[in-house]
Amino acid sequence: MRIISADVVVIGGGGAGLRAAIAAAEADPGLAIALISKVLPMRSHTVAAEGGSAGVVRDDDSLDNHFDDTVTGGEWLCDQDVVDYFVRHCTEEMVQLERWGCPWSRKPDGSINVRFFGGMKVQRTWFAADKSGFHILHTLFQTSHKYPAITRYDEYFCADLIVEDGRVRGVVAIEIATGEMVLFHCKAAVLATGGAGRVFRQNTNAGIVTGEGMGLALRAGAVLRDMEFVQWHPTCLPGTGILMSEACRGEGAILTNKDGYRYLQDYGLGPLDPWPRAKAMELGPRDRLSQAFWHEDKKGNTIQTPHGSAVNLDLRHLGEKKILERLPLITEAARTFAGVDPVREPIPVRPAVHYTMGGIATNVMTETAISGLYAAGECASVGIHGANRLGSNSLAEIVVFGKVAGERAAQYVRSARPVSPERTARLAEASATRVLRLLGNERGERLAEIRDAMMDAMEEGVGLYRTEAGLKAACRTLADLRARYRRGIRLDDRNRAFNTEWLAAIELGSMLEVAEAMAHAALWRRESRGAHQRLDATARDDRRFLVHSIARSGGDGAPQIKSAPVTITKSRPGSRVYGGAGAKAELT
Amino acid sequence: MTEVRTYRRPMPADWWTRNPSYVVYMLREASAVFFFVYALVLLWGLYTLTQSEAAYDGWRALLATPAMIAFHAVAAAFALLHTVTWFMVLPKTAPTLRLGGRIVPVAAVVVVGVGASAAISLFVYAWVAGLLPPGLAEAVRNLVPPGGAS
Amino acid sequence: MKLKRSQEPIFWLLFGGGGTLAALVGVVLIVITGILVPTGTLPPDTMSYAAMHAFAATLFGKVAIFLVISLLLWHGVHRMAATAHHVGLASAHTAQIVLRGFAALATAACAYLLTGL
Amino acid sequence: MVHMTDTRTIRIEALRFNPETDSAPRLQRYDVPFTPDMSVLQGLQYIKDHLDGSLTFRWSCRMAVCGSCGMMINGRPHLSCETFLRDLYPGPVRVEPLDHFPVQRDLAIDQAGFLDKLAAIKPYIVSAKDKPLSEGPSRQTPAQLDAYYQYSQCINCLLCYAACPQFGLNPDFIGPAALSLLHRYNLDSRDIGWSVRADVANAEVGVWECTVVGYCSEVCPKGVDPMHAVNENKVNSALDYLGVKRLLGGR
Ligand SMILES: Cc1cc2nc3c(=O)[nH]c(=O)nc-3n(C[C@H](O)[C@H](O)[C@H](O)COP(=O)(O)OP(=O)(O)OC[C@H]3O[C@@H](n4cnc5c(N)ncnc54)[C@H](O)[C@@H]3O)c2cc1C
Ligand code: SF4
Ligand code: F3S
Ligand code: FES
Repeated sequence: MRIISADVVVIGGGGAGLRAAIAAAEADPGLAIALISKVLPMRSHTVAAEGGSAGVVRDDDSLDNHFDDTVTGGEWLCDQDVVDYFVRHCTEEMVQLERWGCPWSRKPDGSINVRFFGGMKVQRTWFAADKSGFHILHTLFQTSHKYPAITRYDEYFCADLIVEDGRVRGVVAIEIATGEMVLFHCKAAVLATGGAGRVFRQNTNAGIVTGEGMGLALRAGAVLRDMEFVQWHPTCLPGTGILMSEACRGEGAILTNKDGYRYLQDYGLGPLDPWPRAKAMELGPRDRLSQAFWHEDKKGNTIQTPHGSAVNLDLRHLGEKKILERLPLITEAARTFAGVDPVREPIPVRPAVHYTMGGIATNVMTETAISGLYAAGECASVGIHGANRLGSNSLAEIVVFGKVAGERAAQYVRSARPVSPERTARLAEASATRVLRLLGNERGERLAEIRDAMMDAMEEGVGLYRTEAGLKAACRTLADLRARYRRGIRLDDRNRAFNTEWLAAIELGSMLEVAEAMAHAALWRRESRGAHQRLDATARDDRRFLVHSIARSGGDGAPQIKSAPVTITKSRPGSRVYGGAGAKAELT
Repeated sequence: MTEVRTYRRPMPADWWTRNPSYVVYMLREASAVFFFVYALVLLWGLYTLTQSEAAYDGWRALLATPAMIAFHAVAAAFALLHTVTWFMVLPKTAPTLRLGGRIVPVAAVVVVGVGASAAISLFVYAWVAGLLPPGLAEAVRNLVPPGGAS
Repeated sequence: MKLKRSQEPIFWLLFGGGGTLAALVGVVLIVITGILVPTGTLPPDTMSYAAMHAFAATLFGKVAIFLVISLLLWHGVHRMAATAHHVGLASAHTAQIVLRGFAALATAACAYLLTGL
Repeated sequence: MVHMTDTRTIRIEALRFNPETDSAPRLQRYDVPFTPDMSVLQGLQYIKDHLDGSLTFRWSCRMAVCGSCGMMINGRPHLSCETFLRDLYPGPVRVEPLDHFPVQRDLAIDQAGFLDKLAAIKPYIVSAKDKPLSEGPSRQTPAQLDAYYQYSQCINCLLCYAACPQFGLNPDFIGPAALSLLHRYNLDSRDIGWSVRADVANAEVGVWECTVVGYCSEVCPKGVDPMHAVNENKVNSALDYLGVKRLLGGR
């Protein structure tokens, strides 16, 4: 096994990982920072984000507004101390990105332009056309070249964390090109591995969004929080799940059912006029819009496509000029992947899994339960999203908390005690053996079979609307799939060099564990809140469930679910209303 | 460290036949050969001009052979290809041209460039053939004193 | 990464000058001197010994002849060197040395001949 | 409208190379059922899931923005996620690794060279003075943004390198994408410009290696027009060579 020594290892080269590595390098240019990513950093999923990133800049906006929109959007399951920290640091990070060259869209006078996103009182979303994530990621990646302290290990697949006495000691990875096992000795590690949307079939996520960071952390003894909260994005192409950004609706697109009727007015998001209006109709939050779709579908008001039912996302009234200028990527994607020209026809869309609100539990300083281990970005649950993430908060999250994680890790290195590398190496060998064993199976099932069965179980039992019976069935299926996985997968590919089948098999192990945590947490939460909707418990139950769920690994068995308190500072739980009712509620 | 073994595919000498875009490129580049030979033909003419009238007439007789006329016909065709492609590439060497906020399309540049070339050609032809309008002819005579090109 | 400054700009400017000249007058010159005059389509004394002598005696004539011949040569060798490399006849470097050397000689010869007229 | 559920079969011929067992690449054929909405990438995923788990290729976003999935499809560089099997019917469809790059395995090429070149062009803003963040965002008018915006669209998919024979002949050529990014930063009103990256542009392997083949711009899926970036910088480099770049308003 090859051995590399570093002070800080950052796992993940997406927005959060890059921001963490840069922050660590700026905090202490003398550190050896290893940035590990299973794909080239610019291939990370952050690249696909379209709409934009939140940061208060307008005179008519305020930090309190951002705070309220976030906490209300998350149905009071947010940790308010963390939200407070978050909203106070977003704008600064947006300016930082601007300094580093991010081509934010501008007003004619050269100042920053902001747009509306669902669930916002005032426009606050910084955007770079509809390629915001792309520009943020490339800006961060390219800027990272300025820091000699950062050594990149591109296309290294992290397979395990080595933890001794509750402290992180090393990271076991596979150099993909050669298949060689590598041990990174480290004093601190930052997990920035992104979400887990790929455990569902219809999703907007890139192929790499398989939740390994969560799996690694869970196995190493950290805990996952709020895993039952999975965000469905209401406007995705049927089949591929390719996202038609919320920016469409921010720019004025409307949603109609098969009769051309703007059905959202029937689901507490109306009235129709005046339009456009913040937090009403199409500018309502994602969970409500996705849920409205589900009901329209049940009423038979949707259009049928070969990949399931859909409704119409109509941009035509915006006019060709505005569509092409503000939504070039959407236009291109709709034309290519749906064969629809948004200038002339409405785009068929349906909800698909988009974002993992839950993740590795951390405090506001991004510390996990393991000392020296930090987590940031979509893989983490730092506490700002609660039961439903506000659009454009997660791009802000990856930079705000990516930075915190990098700085904290750099600081931790200074206090870390020396350790015996032999013991770490022994543990690493054991972990490598486990990983290599997957290559040798002579008998077993095809990888795709187990993966497909997992996705079906999740769509079926852990979907937009959940029931006790459905969730129990999903839990059983997942337990069974994990047992089948342990019994063995037979790979066609037994080579070491660039064996992507092998990597997919390792990923599948994590995906099953993460899926199981989602299903069990959802089963535990007998209420409906935000993105978690139970048909057998349709009301929110603050008395019993104004708490986080915590999932701890149960080894080969089911994860254990417990609760943990939510930090509430200034915003008392109230009712979460949008549309006309929302405006009234705000006045009182 | 395990070495990353890769395979480097050879680049065969006929790579440019595998793709129409490359063939067009090679044709464009081939125009250079014709300009090169043409310049040498002229240089040879200049040399004979410094020698004697007989030598020079010998050169002119050579030009009148079918082979040489055929060569020039082909060369003219390539020169035309050069003119068009030259104006296609020219805007790429300058900052993006914008008129009233809109990017000027390459086709427009080509039309203007080829138009300019046609105008100059017409002028040269008229001059050589003695077809210039009197005023213009006078101006040219002042610029290029008697003997001129015709 | 080792970066060595290229001496290409100077040759590229010659290439570009020649290319522009060729684009503007290439066709018409070739048609006149190579087709119309030899086939007798234009008056027979158009390129007569006397006429050309007189033309080459003027400053304008000298400059015009020099520019046409030398710039077309420099233009030609620039692309020919690349093509020779493309089709595997020679390395880019060798092709450049040979062809540019030739162009330099021919340019000198042209200048020399013109001074004699 | 075509019925997205119609299933037909198409043959995909993939170039295979396994560094552990092969000394040279070979072709392997697969018959793949497809529906009209399936991309070449989805065809390959079908093979990997159902026919041959060892077929190796890169992909991620499957929406033409991450730049992972470039390959030669019937001899031309394409993003396989936005190339549709229906348009290639009846086939066969030949998929090969991107031209001019060393092959790591099957359709996966070695990208390390490009990453070094990207690092060499200093792909970040170099500003005259550090303004504290508290001063808020710098101003950049839409016109100043437009000046470089097109060159900031590069997704590093490397199709342009596969299109460029000059890169094929000289792997050290900095190449179309890296030079476009060089230009992108030089043109940014927040950057001090040309002088920072002049050594790369001026180098033998810099802009001067380009012979204006122009195919790079033809295949670029994002309209970057790398040919323009490279050739505009020939003028800049020539002016620099003559020592007049600064006089003529070069930043
Ligand atoms: C289509 C789409 C549009 C979106 N639009 C918006 C938007 O407009 N606004 C907004 O705020 N949010 C948006 N989001 C959400 C947001 O983009 C993501 O939450 C965010 O980019 C996640 O960033 P990250 O750095 O945490 O993870 P990623 O960008 O996913 O990066 C994960 C990194 O971890 C690495 N990695 C993972 N596992 C391993 C392993 N085992 N070994 C080594 N490396 C590993 C990967 O290689 C990758 O580099 C959108 C999401 C999607 C899907
Ligand atoms: S310039 Fe175009 S073709 Fe080249 S890497 Fe960038 S996006 Fe791809
Ligand atoms: S294809 Fe290559 S030669 Fe130049 S114009 Fe493009 S870089
Ligand atoms: S998979 Fe991302 S560009 Fe094709």
